[in-house]
Amino acid sequence: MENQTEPSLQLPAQLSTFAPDVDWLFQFIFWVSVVFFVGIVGSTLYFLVKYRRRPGVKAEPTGHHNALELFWTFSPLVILFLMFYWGWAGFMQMAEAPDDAVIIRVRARQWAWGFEQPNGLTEDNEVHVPVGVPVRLVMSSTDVLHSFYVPDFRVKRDVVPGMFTSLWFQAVERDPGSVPDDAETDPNRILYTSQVYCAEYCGAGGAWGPNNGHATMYALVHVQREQDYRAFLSTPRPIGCPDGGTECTDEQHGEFLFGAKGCGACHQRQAGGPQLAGPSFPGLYGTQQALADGSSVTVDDDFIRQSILDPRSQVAQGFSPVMPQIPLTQPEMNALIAYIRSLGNQ
Amino acid sequence: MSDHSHDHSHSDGAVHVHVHDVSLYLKVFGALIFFTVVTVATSYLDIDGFVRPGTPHGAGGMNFLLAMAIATAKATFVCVWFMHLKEDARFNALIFVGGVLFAAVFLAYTLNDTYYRQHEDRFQGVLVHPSTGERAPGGLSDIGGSCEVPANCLSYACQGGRCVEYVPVHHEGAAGGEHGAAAEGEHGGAAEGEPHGAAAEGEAPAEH
Amino acid sequence: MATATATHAHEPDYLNSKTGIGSWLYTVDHKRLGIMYLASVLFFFAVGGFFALLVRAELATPGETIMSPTMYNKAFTLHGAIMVFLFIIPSIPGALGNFFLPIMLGAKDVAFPRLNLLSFYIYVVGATIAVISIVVNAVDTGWTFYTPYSTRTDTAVVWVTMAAFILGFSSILTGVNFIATVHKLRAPGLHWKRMPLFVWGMYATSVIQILATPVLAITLFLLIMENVLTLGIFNPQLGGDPVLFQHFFWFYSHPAVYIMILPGMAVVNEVLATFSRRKIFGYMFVAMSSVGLALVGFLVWGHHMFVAGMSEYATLVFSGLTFLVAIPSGVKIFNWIATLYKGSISFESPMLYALSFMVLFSIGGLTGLFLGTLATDVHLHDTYFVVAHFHYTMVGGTVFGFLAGLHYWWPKMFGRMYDENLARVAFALVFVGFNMTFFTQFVLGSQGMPRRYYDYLPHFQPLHGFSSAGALVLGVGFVVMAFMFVRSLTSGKKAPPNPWGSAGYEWATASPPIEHNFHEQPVMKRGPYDYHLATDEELFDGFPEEAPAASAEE
Amino acid sequence: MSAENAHASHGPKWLQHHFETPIQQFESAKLGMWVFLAQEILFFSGLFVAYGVVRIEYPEAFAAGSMQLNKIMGGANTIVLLFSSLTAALAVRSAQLGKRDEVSRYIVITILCAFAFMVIKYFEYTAKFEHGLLPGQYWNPTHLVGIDAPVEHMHVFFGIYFMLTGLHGVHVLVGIGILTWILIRNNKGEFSKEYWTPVDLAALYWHLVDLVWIYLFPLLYLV
Repeated sequence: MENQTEPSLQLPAQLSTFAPDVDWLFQFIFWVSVVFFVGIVGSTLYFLVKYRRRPGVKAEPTGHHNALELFWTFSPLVILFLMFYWGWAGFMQMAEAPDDAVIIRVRARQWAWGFEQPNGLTEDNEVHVPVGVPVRLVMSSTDVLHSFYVPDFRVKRDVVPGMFTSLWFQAVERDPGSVPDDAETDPNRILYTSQVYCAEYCGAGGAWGPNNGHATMYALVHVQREQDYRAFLSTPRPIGCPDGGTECTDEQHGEFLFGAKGCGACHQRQAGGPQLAGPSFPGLYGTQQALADGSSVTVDDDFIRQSILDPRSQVAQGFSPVMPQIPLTQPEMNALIAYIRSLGNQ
Repeated sequence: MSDHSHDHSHSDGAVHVHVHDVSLYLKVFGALIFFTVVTVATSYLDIDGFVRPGTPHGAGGMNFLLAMAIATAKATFVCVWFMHLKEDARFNALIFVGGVLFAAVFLAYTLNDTYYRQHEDRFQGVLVHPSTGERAPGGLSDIGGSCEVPANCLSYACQGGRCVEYVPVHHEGAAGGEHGAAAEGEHGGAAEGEPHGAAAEGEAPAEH
Repeated sequence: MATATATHAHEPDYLNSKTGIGSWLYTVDHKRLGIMYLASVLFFFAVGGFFALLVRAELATPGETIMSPTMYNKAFTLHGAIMVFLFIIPSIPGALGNFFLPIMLGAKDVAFPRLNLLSFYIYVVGATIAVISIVVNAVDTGWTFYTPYSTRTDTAVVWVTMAAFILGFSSILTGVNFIATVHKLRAPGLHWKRMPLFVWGMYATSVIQILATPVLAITLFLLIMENVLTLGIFNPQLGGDPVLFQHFFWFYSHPAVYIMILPGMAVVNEVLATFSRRKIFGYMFVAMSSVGLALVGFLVWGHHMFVAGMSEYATLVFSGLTFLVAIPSGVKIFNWIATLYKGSISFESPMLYALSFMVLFSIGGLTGLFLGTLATDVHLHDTYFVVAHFHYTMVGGTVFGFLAGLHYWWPKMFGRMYDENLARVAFALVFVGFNMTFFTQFVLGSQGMPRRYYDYLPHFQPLHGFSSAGALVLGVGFVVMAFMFVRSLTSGKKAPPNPWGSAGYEWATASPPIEHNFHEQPVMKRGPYDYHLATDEELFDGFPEEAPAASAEE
Repeated sequence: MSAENAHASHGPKWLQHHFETPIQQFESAKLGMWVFLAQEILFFSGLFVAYGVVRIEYPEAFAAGSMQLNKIMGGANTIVLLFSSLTAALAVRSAQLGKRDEVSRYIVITILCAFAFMVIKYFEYTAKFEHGLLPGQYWNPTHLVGIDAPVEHMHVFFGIYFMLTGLHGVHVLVGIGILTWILIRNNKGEFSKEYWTPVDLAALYWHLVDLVWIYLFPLLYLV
């Protein structure tokens, strides 16, 4: 079936191979419903007008009509069975990924998505996928239930802590032919970007902001030509900077990471802002921190590193040991430490 | 209206029941004790090994089935005689059996889901990643305690009490060191993050 | 059936037979308990509605509008939990059922009047704990209390689940009472095939309350213990299975939606029959469809979990069985339409609510097809489409049914009429406001707007704004209605025993009924909808003493 | 009877005003009780489902956990409960015959058995507490039978064990209360050959407590 690549009034754009089938079924049910609804409301209105109370006209006693009863009891079963069967067939298609699918590992946490490409490349809150190739996501959550939902692809699957769940899709081109087949390979060329939502309620942080609650646990799927995607995987990634650039100091890179990794969900970085679930950072660096076990320690680079590597080893007094371990490369670790240090000097 | 009180059979409106002999109750009690002794005795027998030699004790489910069959027999005795379902209104028996039936539906469907979760897709609903052996994070807490992070360890993962160099794909990044209410007690379960899900209870003997 | 109102006109009614606060607090009279339930559920309806308005106000614009995300999460959770546990579930059975079920059966009271009082006080205790919990720290888990979020949040989950746990027992005891009453206290001549369909609906509801609510109790008990003792059954961090919690929860909560909708349908039967002067078409089919819904409703709970990580076999079974639920619902709708055929239809406010029930419930039911179908459910699950769907069944269904019943039986309960014109204005506002609020949400959902979102992307703004405006209209409608009812209590015209000219049994007693409902044990000689067998005196819609014909005392 | 007036003389004083005849009251009460028992089954069913699911997920932990329980104590408790069920049934029989003293005697024996059950349960619980065989974060095994080291997820077994036996124990305590109340009413002479419904209902409840244990015992202790 042809993909409708622009959103309609009812449904989002059809950008995966599942979408046309799902939408066809949606439309089928929709029109069946419309027919039934018009029938129900139409006949009701007709009777209401025709048999409205008139002086001297009595209601006719109700008779029996078992054949009619049996007819409307059992005849809808045919349509219902069709819906069930088509729905199930479509669902089974979604349930069984092809063996050759590109496997991307997804780690959900409150309130950010981490993606790991097959070659180990990690991305935060965005993921690059090839067009026209089946992609399987193997998903896990470190804390509570989440749900990975891409309306454009018509896929959704809960992400459950303590077990793996999986979904797959095959993205289609939005605008076939817009990029010629012989166009040069470009790791930065993106055909289109689709929105990822978290569809299972997962709480909220104290302050409102990006990646700070169920409602802002967004991510983006960047769809690329396969050769561009391959190139993207093998190209070293520039570091992220707050202004979207690729050149910046360690502190600025750390600031970017602080947002991208969702640290702000628990750690306050505005001086004078409300206390969140974890220690606030302004003015923290260099002070003595009392620990839950009664000892105390100076907040220095080593302490911060230790706390990120193994969050439960040195829990600050008055806080719960709720911090997850978050994967960082060595440069990222250094950048974050530099950023936290810079906050401490404010 | 068969169950209605204004029925002809009770025209005087008084309650009439048939009173059983004491000996009946004693016989039922004797049977219950007999079954109890049998079920305890059979629990020492290795029926699975007897039916299919080589099966570990309890693994074949035969002991389980036998014990449940005996329990059901005992329950039937209690219901029919002690609770007088035999001569009580049929509808009361129906209510009771109906209750059991709905409990059975609840049990059957839920077990069906648990049992078949990864049958269609080996990545679906599994606790251990089928390709990498990674244990799903967010699950049973790491009881290995905290890592002594050596100064030269610049990677991020603390697994089973050791600081492990982070190697993508083959090791779980965010595994281990879970948190939340569970973490406060730091008990239970095995060290997490061991490849291929080896439930390495022995890794953390100090806790027990 | 024997009506003796005229000859005993001076016996005090149930409201005046005893006085003093103690006569209410210790009453075992099902009618007084019904009134006390009514007052309680209406109070919580107002509280739940207040939270709903807060939620819609926050969503009127993107970003932070009037409250913080944590406040918002608490607001929508409290809206859901209060509406479900404190309003909808006890509304029709507790208030209207308690009042009218024994009267319709020609009984003096329910089978276990003291149990009935106990059940009310359990409700009061549960409600009190719920209110305390709001003061303590509220709760932000959503009314579904999914683990492991509910084992991790620092809000008052234990308090709220404790409240719901206790409220469950109130529901169970009411169910026990109704089942025994229906079986054993029917008046002579009132055999099963003559039983009012409202009673059939209550009976089916009670069956579900008995079989499903205990599972809620054990679920919430285990959840409380999971929080207090760290059991490791539901909490994955201790080796538990979060999907198992969902099984537990929905084993109750899916049947619970039939606890909510069946009473609504039950009321609509009575109202449709009365205002079209006709027996409900296919009486036995309608009665059996209630029982059928009650039983099949137990087999489909998994359709809340299609994408939750359940096995494919389970989705297959649950989806297949889910479609069976459409059958009894459809049977009811078709039979109601057939009831109108060749009737003599008038359009007082109860009938307006009953007719809009048919329309709105049809929308709610038909959109359920999208959600029962596996492939489309994957897209629509946990979006606003679901929100709209269940509001069309729960509000468009149950609340409209409840309002139909409230308008219909108001004169009987309080002995006073209300201002019909004002009632119609309120109806129009509620009907329009409801559709503005929730029809929009179908579109939002199918476009991919997930539910329980504090914020949304800019392109959803127009629809969200429109929906919030609708909520305002809906709120105004309810305020008008409240005003109308209060005015009826203070200055309403005195109501005759049978203001609608109904053939139903409950209209044969005085308005309001006397303490023991009937002066003499009634004997049912015709069905409650047999208009062609009823005498003119029975159908007379004024005071019997004003009746033109001489009293036709049997 | 249709003409019978509600306010006229209304039979014996134990016949409540809204019932017409003793049999109507008796049958209503019985029906209500059975409905309540059905509710109890569904209440316990949740625990059995949890048991089943966790057992499928962690069979080794269940085998190891079961080994820690004392079959002798469990068996003794089974026999105590079965005996109390017998005396409860005999109490009903005596009530049907209107023998008030016998009813009291049987109920006293039933209550004593219930206490015996709770005492044995107390010793079992104390042992588990001492050995640290507790759910979740309190899990701290110091003494294990039949295995060298704790099996992973064993604490979940004890979570379920304490929930099942604990809720059952609560039912036993409630049963003691109900039986005591029946005993007091019996001694006051409220029951007779014509009216013994409350004795019957209390016994029905007590048999249900027994029924649940009949399944708990093999599930937890034996298999």
